[in-house]
Amino acid sequence: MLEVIRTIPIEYYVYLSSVLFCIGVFGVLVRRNAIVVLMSIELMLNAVNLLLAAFSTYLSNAQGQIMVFFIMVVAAAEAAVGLGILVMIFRNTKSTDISLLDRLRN
Amino acid sequence: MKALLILFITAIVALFAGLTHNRKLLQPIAILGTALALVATAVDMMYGDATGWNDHFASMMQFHSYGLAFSGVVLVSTLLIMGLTGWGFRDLQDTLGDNYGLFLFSLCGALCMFSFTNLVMLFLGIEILSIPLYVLAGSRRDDPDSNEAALKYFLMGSFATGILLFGMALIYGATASFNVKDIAIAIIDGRHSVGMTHVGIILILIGLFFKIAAVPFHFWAPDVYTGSPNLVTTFMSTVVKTAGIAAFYRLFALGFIGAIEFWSIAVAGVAALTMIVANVTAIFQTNFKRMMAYSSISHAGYLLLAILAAAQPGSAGAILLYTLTYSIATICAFAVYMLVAEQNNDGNFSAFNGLSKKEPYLAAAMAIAMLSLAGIPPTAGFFGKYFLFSVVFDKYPWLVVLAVINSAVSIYYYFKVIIAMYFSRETETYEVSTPIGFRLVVLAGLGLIALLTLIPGSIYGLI
Amino acid sequence: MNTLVPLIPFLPLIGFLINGLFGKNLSKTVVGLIGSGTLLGSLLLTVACFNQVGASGPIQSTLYNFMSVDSLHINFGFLVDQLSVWMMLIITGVGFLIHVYSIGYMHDDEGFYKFFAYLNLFIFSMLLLVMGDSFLMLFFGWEGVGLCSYLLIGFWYENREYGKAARKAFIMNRIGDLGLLLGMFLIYKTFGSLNYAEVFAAVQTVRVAPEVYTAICLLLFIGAMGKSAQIPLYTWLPDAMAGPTPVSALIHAATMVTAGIYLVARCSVLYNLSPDAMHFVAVIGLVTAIFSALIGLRQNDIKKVLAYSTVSQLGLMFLALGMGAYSTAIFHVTTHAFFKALLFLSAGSVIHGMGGEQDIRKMGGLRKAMPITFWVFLIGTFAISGFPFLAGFFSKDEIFVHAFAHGGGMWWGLASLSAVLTAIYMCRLLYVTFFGDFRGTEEQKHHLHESPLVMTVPLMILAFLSIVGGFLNTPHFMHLGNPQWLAQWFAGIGLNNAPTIALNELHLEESTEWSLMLFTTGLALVIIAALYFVYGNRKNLPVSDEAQTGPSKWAAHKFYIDELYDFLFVNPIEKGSKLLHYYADVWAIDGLVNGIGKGVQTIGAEFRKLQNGNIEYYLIGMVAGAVLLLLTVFM
Amino acid sequence: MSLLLILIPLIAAVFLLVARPGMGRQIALLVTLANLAVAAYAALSFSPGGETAQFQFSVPWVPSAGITFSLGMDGISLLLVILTNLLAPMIVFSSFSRNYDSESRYYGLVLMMIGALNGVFLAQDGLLFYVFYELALIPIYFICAIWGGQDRIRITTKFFIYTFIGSLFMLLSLLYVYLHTGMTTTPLVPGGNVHSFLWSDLVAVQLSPESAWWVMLGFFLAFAVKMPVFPFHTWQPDTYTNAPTGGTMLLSGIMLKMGVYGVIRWMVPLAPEALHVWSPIFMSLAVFGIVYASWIAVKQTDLKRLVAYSSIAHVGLIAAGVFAWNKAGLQGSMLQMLNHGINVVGLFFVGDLIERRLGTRSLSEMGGIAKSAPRFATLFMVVMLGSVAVPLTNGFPGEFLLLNGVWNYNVWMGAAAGLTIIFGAVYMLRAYGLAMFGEPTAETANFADLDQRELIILGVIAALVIGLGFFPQTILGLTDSSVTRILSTVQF
Amino acid sequence: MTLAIFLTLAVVSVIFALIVVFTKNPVHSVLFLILTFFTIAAQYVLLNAQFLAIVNIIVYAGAIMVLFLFVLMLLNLNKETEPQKSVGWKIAAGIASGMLLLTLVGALKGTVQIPIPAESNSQIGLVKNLGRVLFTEFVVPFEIAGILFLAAMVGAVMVGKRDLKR
Repeated sequence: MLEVIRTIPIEYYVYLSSVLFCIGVFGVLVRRNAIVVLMSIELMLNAVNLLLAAFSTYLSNAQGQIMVFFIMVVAAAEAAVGLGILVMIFRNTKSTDISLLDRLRN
Repeated sequence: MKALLILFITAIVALFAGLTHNRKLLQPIAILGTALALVATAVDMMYGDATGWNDHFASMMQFHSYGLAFSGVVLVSTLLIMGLTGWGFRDLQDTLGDNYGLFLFSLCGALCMFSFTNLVMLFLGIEILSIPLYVLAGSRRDDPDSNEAALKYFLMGSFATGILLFGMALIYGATASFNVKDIAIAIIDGRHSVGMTHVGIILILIGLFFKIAAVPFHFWAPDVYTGSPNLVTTFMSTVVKTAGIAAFYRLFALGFIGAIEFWSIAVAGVAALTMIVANVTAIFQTNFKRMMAYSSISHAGYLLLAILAAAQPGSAGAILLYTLTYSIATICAFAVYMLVAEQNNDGNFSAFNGLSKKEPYLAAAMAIAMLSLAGIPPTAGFFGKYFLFSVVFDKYPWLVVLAVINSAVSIYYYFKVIIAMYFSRETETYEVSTPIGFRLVVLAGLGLIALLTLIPGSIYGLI
Repeated sequence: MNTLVPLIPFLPLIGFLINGLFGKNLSKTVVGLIGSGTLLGSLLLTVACFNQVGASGPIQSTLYNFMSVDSLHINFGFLVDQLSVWMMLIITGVGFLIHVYSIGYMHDDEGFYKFFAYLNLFIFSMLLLVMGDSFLMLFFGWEGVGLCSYLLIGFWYENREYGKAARKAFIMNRIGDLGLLLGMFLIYKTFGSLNYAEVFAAVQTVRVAPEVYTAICLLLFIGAMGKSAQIPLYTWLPDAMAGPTPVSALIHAATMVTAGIYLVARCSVLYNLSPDAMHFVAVIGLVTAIFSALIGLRQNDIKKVLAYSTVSQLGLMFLALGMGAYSTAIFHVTTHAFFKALLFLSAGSVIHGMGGEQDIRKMGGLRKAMPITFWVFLIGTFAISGFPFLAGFFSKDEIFVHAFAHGGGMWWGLASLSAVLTAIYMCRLLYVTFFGDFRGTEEQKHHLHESPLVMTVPLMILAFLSIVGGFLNTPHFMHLGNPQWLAQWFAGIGLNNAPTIALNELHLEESTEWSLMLFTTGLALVIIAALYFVYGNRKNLPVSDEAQTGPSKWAAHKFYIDELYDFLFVNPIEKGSKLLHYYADVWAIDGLVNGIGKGVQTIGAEFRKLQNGNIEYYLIGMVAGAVLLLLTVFM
Repeated sequence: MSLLLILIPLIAAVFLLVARPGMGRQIALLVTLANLAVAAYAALSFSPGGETAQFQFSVPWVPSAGITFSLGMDGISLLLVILTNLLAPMIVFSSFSRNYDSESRYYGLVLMMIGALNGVFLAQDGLLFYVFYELALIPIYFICAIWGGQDRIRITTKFFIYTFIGSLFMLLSLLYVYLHTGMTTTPLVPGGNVHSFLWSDLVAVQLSPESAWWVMLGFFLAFAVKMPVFPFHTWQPDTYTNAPTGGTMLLSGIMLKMGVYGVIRWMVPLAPEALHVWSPIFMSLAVFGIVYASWIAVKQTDLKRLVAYSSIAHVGLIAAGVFAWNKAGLQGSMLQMLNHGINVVGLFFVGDLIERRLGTRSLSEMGGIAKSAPRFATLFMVVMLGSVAVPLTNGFPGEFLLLNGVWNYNVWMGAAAGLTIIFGAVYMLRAYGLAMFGEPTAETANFADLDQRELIILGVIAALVIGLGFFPQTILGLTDSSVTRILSTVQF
Repeated sequence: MTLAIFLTLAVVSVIFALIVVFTKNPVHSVLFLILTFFTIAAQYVLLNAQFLAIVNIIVYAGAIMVLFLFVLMLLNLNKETEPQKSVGWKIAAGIASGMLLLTLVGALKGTVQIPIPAESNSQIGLVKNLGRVLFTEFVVPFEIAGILFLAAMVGAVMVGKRDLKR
């Protein structure tokens, strides 16, 4: 029995990751630079990873950590594609400011 | 699984064929691959064992009538869409192979979403479906609209993914498993921490609501639909919608059925909101594509009704029939729209003025498609709506009344097209030339609609 | 015989079809012959019927089952009993004469064939009315004659005024018809049938509250009011004079307008059970008689005068009915048919001679120009004024006697007042028209001529009838001829034995009756004489309507009743129609419907603003939605 | 036989719409005549006293949901089938007078409509009924919106949505009753036992009063809009005025009978438990509508609009007779549905004829036509009398029975409804007078009299007006036993 | 002791995360995000998921963040040029995410009790174990992830391509 499990209630991990997750959300909402927004999303994903890892340890069940791998996979893929799109847009508009994107509306 | 493999291989073949210089082959390859996948699905459907839970794929996926049937729906849709690509991709020659490849990849994702038995597979499926679409939305790289669509879709999509994942993590924590079956058992037996389950369910709901574009998670849809290339929009509004709702139903009917009392509140509310907002907003659109975007949102609203009836028998069949009729009608409509709009660079309803005189058959096809989308008897769309309403009427009469009123409202905007085509006396001067591919697709689409009108039961009773 | 009975109405129908369909291509003589010939045929058949009825009671004849809905079985069948056969005689007889007359009168009209077609159609409907064996059959004829009068009043349709008059007649009749219809419903509801025989049989067995009988009788009477031009539904009859004169004679004097009398007489069984209704009928009749006579005093259109006199005579008939003196009423119907037809036709002859002029102030001294017409008109006038031993003398006198017996002095006084007034305006008419010297234009004087034989012969026949008609039913106390013959004839079907008041139980001393008769007769003679000195010579002619003052002005303007009706009913309905259309229908209801659509669109415009293309808004919207959904966890 | 009535026109319609042959009108006329022949044969071989529906045709449609493609006719259906197929040739034939562009399309749509209408009257299955009910809406929408008048698009769209909303509520009601039918195991669904949409099964359902209340409301909304009953009528005058005459004839002559038929066949038998609660309201609406509409008609100057309002009044009376739900009322409504169809088609034909000659529908610009066109004047008169319900024309027996039915339901309503015979005379005679009487104007002076075709059409109509006026029993006999049977589904 | 470590790590990671969000300069954001990832990796270690910690550092801090940095440099956004949102907007965003946090925590509070097995093996976080699970139970998603990567790669290449037209 790990002393983590003994000493730290699982709630703490839940709260911590919730806080991190919401900070990420806040970042997404508040930043105008698409790249930073993307980073905030990565932060959200990490919060999820932390939670999964914690659960997997507490449940002594490996699935959680496996899931973390897949999330990393997806994060990487998304980062690649997302940055690609950013570059493409920057090429056209010379900006990564998402507030300027409102050609499509109504 | 066969279909999945066939599609994957076809995609790779298409990629390589794209590198070579004989691009003429691409469309035939894609069509052939999709057709083969369809055949494979049909074969599984007929001869594969469709009994109980089988763990052929390490309890990750399970190809039974449900998944196979929906695979059939999206494969048919894709087949029709592939028929349009020949002319639709005419100015994407440099990335032609990639385009085909990405279409097929995201189709693979859709197939995963129909047959998952594990949240991991659901998650991967959603991502495989989405990531190629982020790119495809922006596949007209020099078109700012396309770019904007891509970025909006990508940012909001990955944001939604984050929420979805948080939900999955909580569910895992609550039930100690990603396996849908175990989750279901845990919830039914009450061996789970209710709070975490409920929060998890809500967060997963949000992720899926985003995928099927339900209010208030629909904001991406109109913009992305409008900005994306027409074919991609067609694909999104048919395949993605189908995949989203099918996965939704599968997860909630298999996994979370034990908590239906809890989540049906949220779903009912969102369904009502979706129907109202989408239909009412669509009234004001002047651009056909945008109108179709809102219409697809409203259809998501109707489909959510079936989720509410997840416990009822026949609800799956209702979704199946609905998605099929909806997809076919949408594809027909978009086929005609592409011809008209891209040939005179005008996406507004006025572009259709007097089409009935110049191209009576296209006009007729469009009209029938619109009637079917509006769910007016005896078009197939009516039966879709009918079965949907009939399964949920017992539990949620007020929602059905709302849906009924909304579908009456929807007539108003669907008929704008018909009015333009048939009743407006002033006619545009452009000429419409119809490639053979489009003729075939439209014809096939009409044929299917007619068939579904005659024997809707055969689909409804399939699962 | 029974098999031949249907022929009586259908012969004129055949005439109508032939003239209506092919008349255009037939010569006027042929048309005239067909028109009158068919009618002559039914006249002869009627006579035959008359004999048989006299010999062996009523004749029943059924053609086919018109309709039967659960307990309601209506046959297209005829019932020929004493009452109906008598009416048939009047209709076919007088009708035939008028047909013949019309051949001459309408000779120069291009609508000749149409005119005869309509006349035949009218006879057909009128015969249905009196011959039908059920209330519904009666209703067929009832509305049919209304239709024909509409067609014939509007015969010269180029004139919009005539069209209006025709419409007025039809609609006023319809108002009455509604009453009749509802009455029929009530009868059906009460007695479970509409067939005379069954209903009157059921009256004996079915026991219902007397109010029901009163209701039935009043509803039926509303119908009678419309058809027989009683207050308040009388105003159409004077306007109906727009039609050709033979029409006025046939429809608006001799036959159609007496349908109301027939109806009440037919339902005597019901009326006898409801004294209130009887009383009401009597009052209406009396008031109408006096009121219209007053108006008649100051009319200068020869036909209008006759029209108002008709109204007042009908009033007298209803007075008689109101006292249960059914046979008396029918008797007066008969004599009235004779002399009023005579008067109208001779008036027609005058108008014919004057080339269409109808204003008596432009006439005068016509007796030299058209002697026959003058003499027959004279006879008619005297007959209606109650000159001894002429038709009107007997029939009216009977009515007065009943008035005295029923209501006492007051009723008798008022009734004879109306008689006095009648005498006054009729003589005024006679003298102003035929005496003094001619006041028309030159070419009128020129054109002035006696009418051809085809017109004058019927006049003479009618004149003869007006002289002898009274002897059908002489009072029992002056023992000449066959006293009370007609009364006995009707007694055969139980008319005239109303429990309340009936001739036989009438306890009047013969001396009283004599004195009453002598008084009225004397009065009539005095008036006839006196009026000659007032109007006989060329002085004090009737002045123009404008110049008139006081009561006579009111009378000349018909007491402004038409204006009153316009003010009370016509204008409100027409204005209301417009208002209802614009405000209620278009503005309110349709506005609401469209408003809902507009509302949805406005909401759409608002929702549209949410989609402002700015991704941060979308994201924050999603987060807000997420929060809302999470709140459901706490529920 | 039942199937033929539907298939002949539908197939012909598809042929006309797809192949667009040159001689569309002739084909259409032939097809309608063929249909008339079939209908006549059905009427002759129909046994009036027969139990339940005859000429049954029934195949499973969606066995897994208990939906059957089931046709058949009892007296009531037969009557309406006769009406439909009797008017169809006249409507088609009368359209010959106008030259519509792309006419094969026009006639194709008309035929489609005819087929759908037959379907509505023959359907023995709830969903089938609904499907035909809507299918009838689509062609008429196109007819009105393509060949209609000035403001056609707005008006027809409004008409479509309005009626569609109504019928959707009917669908809900049907659905509710359907979901309460007993589970019947069908050989068609192996092992599965399903609800049933068959009329016989739906009628068997016993609903609780409050649910019946809702069900009846749903039905009423659909049928009230279709008939239309006050206050759901406002789409009608505009639509009638704007539609091409053929369309107006279809709408007023046949289509609004769908509403009445629906009430008789579906609304009351399926939710009889609520009739006594609803009928006072329905009755007062209907009766009020009669007075209201005929009052408005009094001052209309547009001939078509006037006929439209008069039609609202007449249908209001029919509706009142039905809601009264007694023998006289129902039989009267049967008779009157047929007669109103004939008369209103005649009236609209007359209106169209005048409009073609003078280029106007405004009564104020007419007058004196009788002088220049006596034949026309006579036949118009006959038709007019028919709709004024003068005895011995077809209008009378029906109106008599209807008023009697309403009177039996409630004396005062009967009296109020009776006002229609006065108002009817007022506005009809006014219209006739303004149009035909008076001095001819410059235009009307050389108003051509009827040509061969018009003479045939109006002649036939006039003949029907008189004939049915003399022999109403021929019609009443057909429907008598069926009406009794329907009546027996409700016990007060 | 462990609790102390946990709390310090938690506080630090939260602070770093906040800096990531609030700092004006994108480059600083990247750097602080990397630091945040390190703290999280430390948490993994604490949770006895060493392999996860390694991978986290390698993949995230190593690969992904470098990619971000690279793009930032490429588009030279590395100065404080990023236009800021209005204060009102920031407050709105703060309220929104704050509400989200509140509802999340509020909903989860007190309900978090998970079935902790009596004897938990501390080996699950080790490569050997993870590998076994990954290649037996999770082999299908593992393969499927290949499709994902391929798709992502193709997509990235495709959007990255310069147009032939230009």
